[in-house]
Amino acid sequence: MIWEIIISVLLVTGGFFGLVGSYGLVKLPDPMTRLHAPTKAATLGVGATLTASLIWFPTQGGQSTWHELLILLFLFMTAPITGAFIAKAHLHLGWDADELPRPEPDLHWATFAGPENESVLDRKTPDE
Amino acid sequence: MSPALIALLPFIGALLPGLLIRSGRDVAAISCGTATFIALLGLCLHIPAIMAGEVITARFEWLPSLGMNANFRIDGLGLLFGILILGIGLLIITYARYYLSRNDPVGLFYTYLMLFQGAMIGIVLSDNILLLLVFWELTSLSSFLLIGYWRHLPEGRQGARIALTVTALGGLAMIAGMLILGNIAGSYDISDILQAREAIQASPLYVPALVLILLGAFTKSAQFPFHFWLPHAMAAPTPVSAYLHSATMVKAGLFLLARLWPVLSGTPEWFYLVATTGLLTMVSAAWIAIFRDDLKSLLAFSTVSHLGLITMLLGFGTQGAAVAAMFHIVNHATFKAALFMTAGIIDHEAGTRSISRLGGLRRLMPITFTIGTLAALSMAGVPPLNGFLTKEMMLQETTEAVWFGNGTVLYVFGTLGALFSVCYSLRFVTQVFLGPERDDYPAHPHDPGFGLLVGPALLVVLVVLIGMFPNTSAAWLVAASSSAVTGVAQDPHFALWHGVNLALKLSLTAILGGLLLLALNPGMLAMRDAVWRPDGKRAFDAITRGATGVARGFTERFTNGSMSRALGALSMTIVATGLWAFSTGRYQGASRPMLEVGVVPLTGWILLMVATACMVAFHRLRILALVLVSIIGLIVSGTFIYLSAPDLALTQISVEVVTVVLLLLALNFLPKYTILDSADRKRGLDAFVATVTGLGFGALSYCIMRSDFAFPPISGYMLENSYKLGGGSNVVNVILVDFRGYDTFGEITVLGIAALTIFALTETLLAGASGRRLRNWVHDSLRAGDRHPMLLVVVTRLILPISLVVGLFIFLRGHNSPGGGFVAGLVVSIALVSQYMASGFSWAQERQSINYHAFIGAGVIAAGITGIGAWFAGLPFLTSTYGYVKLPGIEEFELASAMGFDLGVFLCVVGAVMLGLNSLTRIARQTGATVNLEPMDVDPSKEAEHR
Amino acid sequence: MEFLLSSAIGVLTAAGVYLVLRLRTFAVVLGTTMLSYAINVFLFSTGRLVVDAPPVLRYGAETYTDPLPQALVLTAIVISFGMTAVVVLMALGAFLEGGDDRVDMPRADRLPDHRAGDDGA
Amino acid sequence: MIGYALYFAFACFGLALLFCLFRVVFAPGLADRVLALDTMTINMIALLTLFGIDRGTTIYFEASLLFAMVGFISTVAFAKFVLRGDIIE
Amino acid sequence: MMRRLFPHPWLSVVLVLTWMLLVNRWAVGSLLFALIIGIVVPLMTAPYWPNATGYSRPGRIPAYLAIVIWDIVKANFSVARIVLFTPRSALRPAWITVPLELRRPEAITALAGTITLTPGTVSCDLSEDAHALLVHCLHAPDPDAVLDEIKTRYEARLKEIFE
Amino acid sequence: MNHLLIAPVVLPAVIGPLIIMWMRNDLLLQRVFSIVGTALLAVVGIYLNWIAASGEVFVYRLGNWAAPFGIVLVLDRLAAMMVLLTAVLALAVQLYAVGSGWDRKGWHFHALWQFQLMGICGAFLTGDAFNLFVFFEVLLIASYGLMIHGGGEMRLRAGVQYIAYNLAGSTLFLAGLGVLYSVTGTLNMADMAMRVAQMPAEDTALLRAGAVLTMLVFAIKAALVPLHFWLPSTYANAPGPVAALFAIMTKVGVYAIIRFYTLIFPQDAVTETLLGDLLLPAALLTLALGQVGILGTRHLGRLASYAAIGSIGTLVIAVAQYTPQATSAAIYYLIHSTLATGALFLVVDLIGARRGDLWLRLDRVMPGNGMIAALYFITAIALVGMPPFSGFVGKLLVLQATADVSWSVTIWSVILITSLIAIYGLSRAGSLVFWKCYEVEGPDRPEAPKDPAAPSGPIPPRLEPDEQIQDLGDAPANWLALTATGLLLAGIVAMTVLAGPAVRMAEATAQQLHDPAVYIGSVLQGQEGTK
Ligand code: NA
Ligand code: NA
Repeated sequence: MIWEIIISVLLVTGGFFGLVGSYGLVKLPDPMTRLHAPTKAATLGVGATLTASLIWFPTQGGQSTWHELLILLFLFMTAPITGAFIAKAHLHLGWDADELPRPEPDLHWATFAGPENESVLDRKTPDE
Repeated sequence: MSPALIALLPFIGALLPGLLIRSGRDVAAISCGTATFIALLGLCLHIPAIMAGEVITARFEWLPSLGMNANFRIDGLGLLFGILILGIGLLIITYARYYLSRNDPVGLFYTYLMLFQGAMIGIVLSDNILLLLVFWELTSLSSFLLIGYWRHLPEGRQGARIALTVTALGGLAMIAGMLILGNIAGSYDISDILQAREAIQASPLYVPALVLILLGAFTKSAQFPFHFWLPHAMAAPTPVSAYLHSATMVKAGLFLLARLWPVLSGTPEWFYLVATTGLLTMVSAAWIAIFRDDLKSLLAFSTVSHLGLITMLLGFGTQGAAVAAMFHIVNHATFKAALFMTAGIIDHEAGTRSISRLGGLRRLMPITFTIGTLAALSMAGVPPLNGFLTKEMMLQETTEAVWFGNGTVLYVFGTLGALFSVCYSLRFVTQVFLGPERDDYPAHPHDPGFGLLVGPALLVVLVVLIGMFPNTSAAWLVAASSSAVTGVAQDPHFALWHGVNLALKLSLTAILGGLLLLALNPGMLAMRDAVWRPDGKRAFDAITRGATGVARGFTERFTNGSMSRALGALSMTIVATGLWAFSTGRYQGASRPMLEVGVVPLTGWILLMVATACMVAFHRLRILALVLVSIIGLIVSGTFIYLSAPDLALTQISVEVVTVVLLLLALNFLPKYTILDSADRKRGLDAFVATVTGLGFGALSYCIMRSDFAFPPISGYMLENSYKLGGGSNVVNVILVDFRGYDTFGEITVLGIAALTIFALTETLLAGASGRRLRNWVHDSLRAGDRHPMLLVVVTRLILPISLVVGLFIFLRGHNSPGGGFVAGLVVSIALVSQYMASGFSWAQERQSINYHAFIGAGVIAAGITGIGAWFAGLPFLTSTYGYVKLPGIEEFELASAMGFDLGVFLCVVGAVMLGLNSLTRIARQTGATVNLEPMDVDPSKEAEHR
Repeated sequence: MEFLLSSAIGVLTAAGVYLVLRLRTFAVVLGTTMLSYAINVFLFSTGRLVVDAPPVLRYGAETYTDPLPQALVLTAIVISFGMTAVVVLMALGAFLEGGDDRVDMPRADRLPDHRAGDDGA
Repeated sequence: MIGYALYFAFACFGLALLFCLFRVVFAPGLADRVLALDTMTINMIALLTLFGIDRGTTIYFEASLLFAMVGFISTVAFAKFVLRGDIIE
Repeated sequence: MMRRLFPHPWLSVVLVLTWMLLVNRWAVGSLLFALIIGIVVPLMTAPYWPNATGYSRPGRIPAYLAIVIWDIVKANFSVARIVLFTPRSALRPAWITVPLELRRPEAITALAGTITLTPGTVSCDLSEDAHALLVHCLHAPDPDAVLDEIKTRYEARLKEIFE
Repeated sequence: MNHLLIAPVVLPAVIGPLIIMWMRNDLLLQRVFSIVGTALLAVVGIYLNWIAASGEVFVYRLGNWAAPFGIVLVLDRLAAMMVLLTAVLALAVQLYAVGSGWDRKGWHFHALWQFQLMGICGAFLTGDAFNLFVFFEVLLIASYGLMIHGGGEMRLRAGVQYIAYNLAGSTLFLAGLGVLYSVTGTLNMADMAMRVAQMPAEDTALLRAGAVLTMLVFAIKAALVPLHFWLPSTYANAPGPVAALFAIMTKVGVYAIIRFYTLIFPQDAVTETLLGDLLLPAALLTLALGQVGILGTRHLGRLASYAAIGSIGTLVIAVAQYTPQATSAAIYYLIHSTLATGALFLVVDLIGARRGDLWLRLDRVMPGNGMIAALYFITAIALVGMPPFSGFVGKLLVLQATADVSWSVTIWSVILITSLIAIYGLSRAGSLVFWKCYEVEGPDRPEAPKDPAAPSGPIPPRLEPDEQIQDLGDAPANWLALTATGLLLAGIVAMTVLAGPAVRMAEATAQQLHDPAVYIGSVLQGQEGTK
């Protein structure tokens, strides 16, 4: 019974946060803020759901599984990377380097750095 | 000598000049002449037997089930034609030796000539109409080659094509006619057909067969309105004209009429078709001949005219006419060949064949003059030459025949033809030889050497001999041949003088009229030029040009390189035929209950619908389209899971990510947006096609899902025996690696080949124009910094070994749970790809000492070896066995030999995916990307060490 | 459920057909991808639909879905993957060589660029 | 009780998927769409887990694992494409 | 010997654990097999791990993880509140530059990950020289406080663990 | 069980990977290995024909599974003949590829060649409908690789179309198979035939739809109108020897039509005359379109392509009749047209290598004009069905077989009239290419040097890949290329001279096809020792 309650709570929590995460995706005003909603809300959403499953199988389902843990690990490991990459993509597409604080006066953020970061027009084309 | 051998000898002769192509004119002529002579000798040896009424046959089975056999026969008709073909052939071979220039490819000429000779002999000796057809068409082909022999002359090429096309037209019609004839007679052997007169003439197919066969005969014999090809064939070297277009080939049609005379003639259809055509041809061609300026052209039309005469005689269907026809064949061959050779000599010596540039050659070329005049007079029907004899016979026959109830029309026209004939014959004599000598011949005319003269001289001797002594010189041959034609023993007697009868009067009229006409000729020429007249060549050109134009338009229209049209046609064909097939059958109606729909499937459905619709709407934004593809793939995978197909879901989702990576790699070099370049109307039409196809497919699948199997599916057995006999509890996997392992074997081969193709293509691209273009590539978008972001490098570095473990797990448990070699391979590939994406290609590549070619090869071989392994147990390819391997203390595995197969799958998948991606990456590197030596762009820890 | 799935198949097919009828290679590739989704689901559905009865043998389980179409679809997925990879690369190659990504064959494939001596052979 | 909780969660994640789809379709830029795709994958994983509980079977877990892995790779690939054009360099 | 056999012992541990979680069977046989994997796979992937990995104080990892998990839960509630109830106009997003003391890539990655997973912050980018982290805050009326929390609550601990 | 039954698949399936693994960089070794492999295949083909001549149907049960459950290979007369035909054509054409130097214009020619053979032989031998799909895919993907061998814009563009169209075809194949499975519950062709025969009369709609969908797939492969669009550009742009090998590819489609039509959907099954009713008009249109195309095109490669389409038309006219006589005519014609089409593509390639391009327009006299003209002339005669070559025999057989059918007037008219168009078209093209050139240069111009140093033209320049293919440093072996072409023509001559035995064999084959009970019995009965 107690497990049932815990499981139920976890499921409801998971569902709730999953929904909120995606709702945030719709509701929040600009891309950078929208990035926050799913990277976190969804982690807990799916995290709670997986935890519910982790508990459900040994207690209610009569078999033990640990895969949920692995999935969770994987998700938590990768979520920051996807977050950072989407942010970088967004910075690249929608932001100017000057709109951001600089890391140091003469340095750029990695997205804005690099010798290749030139306009197509500037590029020398030797043969044409 | 066997008739077959006689027919074969010219072909053997044809090989010789080909083999001795460099040894000159003499060798070629002698070898061909020898072959011809032997054949002629062989033929003549049969004369006594044939005179005695025998028919010499030789039979070889060739294609008995079709009734096409190499059956030969020599009867009187064959003998007549055989002697003509081989005898004149011998003369032509001699003549050509001296006629052709040293620079001409003489070997080729003789080869063609002998091919033709063989074909002709084949026609006349065939005892099987299908065999006859073979030789018949061969004459068309070899004449094509001979007419076009001087390939630099446009007239030659055009003439050759016209001749080929017209005679091929007839030949094709004749194929049909002969097949019908044979089907009626129940045999294709001429001997049998000749016995089937009643059956043939009673058959409803008699008229079609007759028309088709006549089409063949008339085209070959240049009968009206197909006569126009013959003058254009005169572009051929003169020996060819003399041989093919006067003596032999054009007579093949006559031969055919004569050959089938016993079974086809005697009906009104025959009479009106054949006799009328003959008459028309005789008169019209003679009329045209009067005005020709080119000697050979004049002779050609005269030939057409005389062929018409013979045709008309055969068309009469009476025995007398048949005899006259046979006799005229002999006579015409002698004087016409002589005339052609004369024309050739004049051309050769005077440098022109144009009558308007000739005249007065009598003194310069006395021998030629004599020969030419005698032959021309014979052609004019002047006694006592042989032409006179048959002209009289012809006129006699026309007076006896009745045409649509009219007894005079035939002989009036017959006389008219004879009159024209006199006119052009005398024109040949007077305007070439007589008159004042000129000083503007293109060359210096004089009598040629013996080689060129011997042929025509011999022929003219015959002209005179037959004319004077017809009963001793030629009657036997005419008797033999006309007996063969009529099927009744003939014993004709010929005489120059029959008393003053209608024929003689007509003959006299013709001669006098001809003289008068000759006197009027210049005036008439002007008059004729002023009046429009049909021109066969121009009509032919117009028709062929039109046909070519239509064909081009048609071809351009129906295969215009439009993919969209092709696929649209495919879609509509599928829908139309599918619908037709379905609606003409019976559908039982929905028998299976529907599954309930929960909230999740409904959500999935909405997602899929919306995503698909968006995909179509936004497909021109390519990256968005790819995102949508990923979403659709995700939902499809979810669908598979929901509907009890975990293996499918695993495969689908992992394949899809690799596909997306691949598409992204390609998209880097492709435009990022699709230009809108189809018109609204086309898009509307496409949408219609798409909707109809979608509806059709949806409906089909609905019908299927709602109905039951008509028979228990074989998968029941698989479910039952998968564990028992296959040793695995994941039935899908057991099917893949065991029940249907052979499919999987093919499947991984496909994958391997795909990778090899990609690799090969990449190499080719980089080596060619694309490589240069890539080296000067300008990226079409602004590029961010941070090529190898540190965060990604660190995490993928951790993910790689974990993924390998997961891959191993999925591989090992595949036989019993969802998974298996394929998914495992993809998982490992994806992990490796993530390394590439994070740390850069060169760095990651350096760390794998893997040759993906070898992987693919090893994969296919491993799968193959697992299959072949069974051979050693005496079992078929891919027979698996299994057992549980329990290494003490270690994880217990079920080790099916099928797992070796699965290993092959794994290797192949990894090799193929990686080789494919490698290749794409190579294209990218061609654009001049720098190579990284470190896994990440900046490594702060290293930097600290340096400090 | 059957209706949902068959309508999905229909829509996927229609989308695929519409896209393969476009004039640029990338759209055609997308279209073939859609078609392969459609056909995979279609082929899968010929085993009829069953929820939660995967063809993995378990103790006590009575019903299994038809495993054979699944195996067939697996084969088909793999094959169409290989094909897609090749067509993508070939499209890329054609683009690099030809300079545009049209699907239709240019006129120069069927007609010579000049007509010198073309007629009247 | 678990049943109701389960249905609630099903509904939540189903709805969440629809939200994500909305964002895919109506988005100012590519980054948002990729983000929405990534979120969809995560929601799918949750749905799979719920389905597993609902049916009492663990057979679908590998799929979840793979979804996670694949979602990660495709998100990174898309982002890297936006950033660099070339995803393997 | 041990060094050669286990070039990355922590990785080996992770892999053994992964295998055990995968096979779902805590038997001795499985463990032995897991050990084999723990040896073989790191050896295979060693080329991808050019620099040695190690932890100076691995013992502090669990505590750190506990803090992070707790923060994640907290984060979710706060983000949920913001998503659901904070009106657009009241939202105060902000960029923060976090100068890093950490130098090891693994440590920086861990920090970035933590930041992303915890309250209202996402790590977006590193500086060119990887000496600073760009963080975006969903709602940060006081950015300095956030920076301070990151430095003390996470970076300091990670520095202990890694360096 | 006779393991040599599967040799035509396993042999190339082993040689291909071996080449990839160990001989990637050694062209000489590849050539030797690959040619020996193909020759072995021919030997196996002869053996298979020899055993199949007994009239027995041999079954190879893969994986030792009992018949409808596992995949079977089935060897009957037709399958054996097709395998041998493939091997013979492939061997000659491969010699040509080596002789003309085509095989070193890009990577993996020989490996792909072997895989191509594997796919084709697999398709001929299989007795399983889905396995047929798989081997179709094998042969298709190998053909993609071969088709674009050497690269170049047009070739790649045509390749894209070829693949896209065939992807649609493969999709359709799966759909057809799905429908058939959903009704019959089986994939084994013999089993399917049995079940189709027992199909209740009130439940035929799906089966009919399935039959038609499947047939459409084969029609695509055979390039029947209106599904022929892919062929002209593909074949015209493919490397010469590859196009020549592709002569057998359309025949795979025809083979499948024959197989399914006689075995699974005979006219006494629920499909009635459905298939014949569709095939005949399509075949007539195909013939017309192909022959008209010969006249309508301005490119020799496309001319050969249209000739290939035309020959398919004639062939399928016979197939559609569904009588043993017509089927035997079809089989004879199939062999003939494979050899003749293959030869024509080789001749066209010879011309292309010497002239630089294949447009039908005035050009200089090419080196070796006479020899190539002779080859062209013979091939063209054979193709249009003029005597004395096998085309004539084949045409007569087809005409004879269609003499008494309801459409006979139409069929005869189309065949004969289109023959005339083709004759005109081919003679026009031939005289333009081989004769008209002399008009420009005059008759007395000495012939150009015999052996062209390097045939340029549609062949791209040699490429320099990363891994260097061993440079043999030889000029293309012209004599080998000519000999290889001659070999195919020798085949045509043999088909003519030995028409009697050949037709007898075709008749026996047709008899076997029209009596499927033996086939079905061999597959489904007497399965001792299997699982
Ligand atoms: Na599997
Ligand atoms: Na955070």
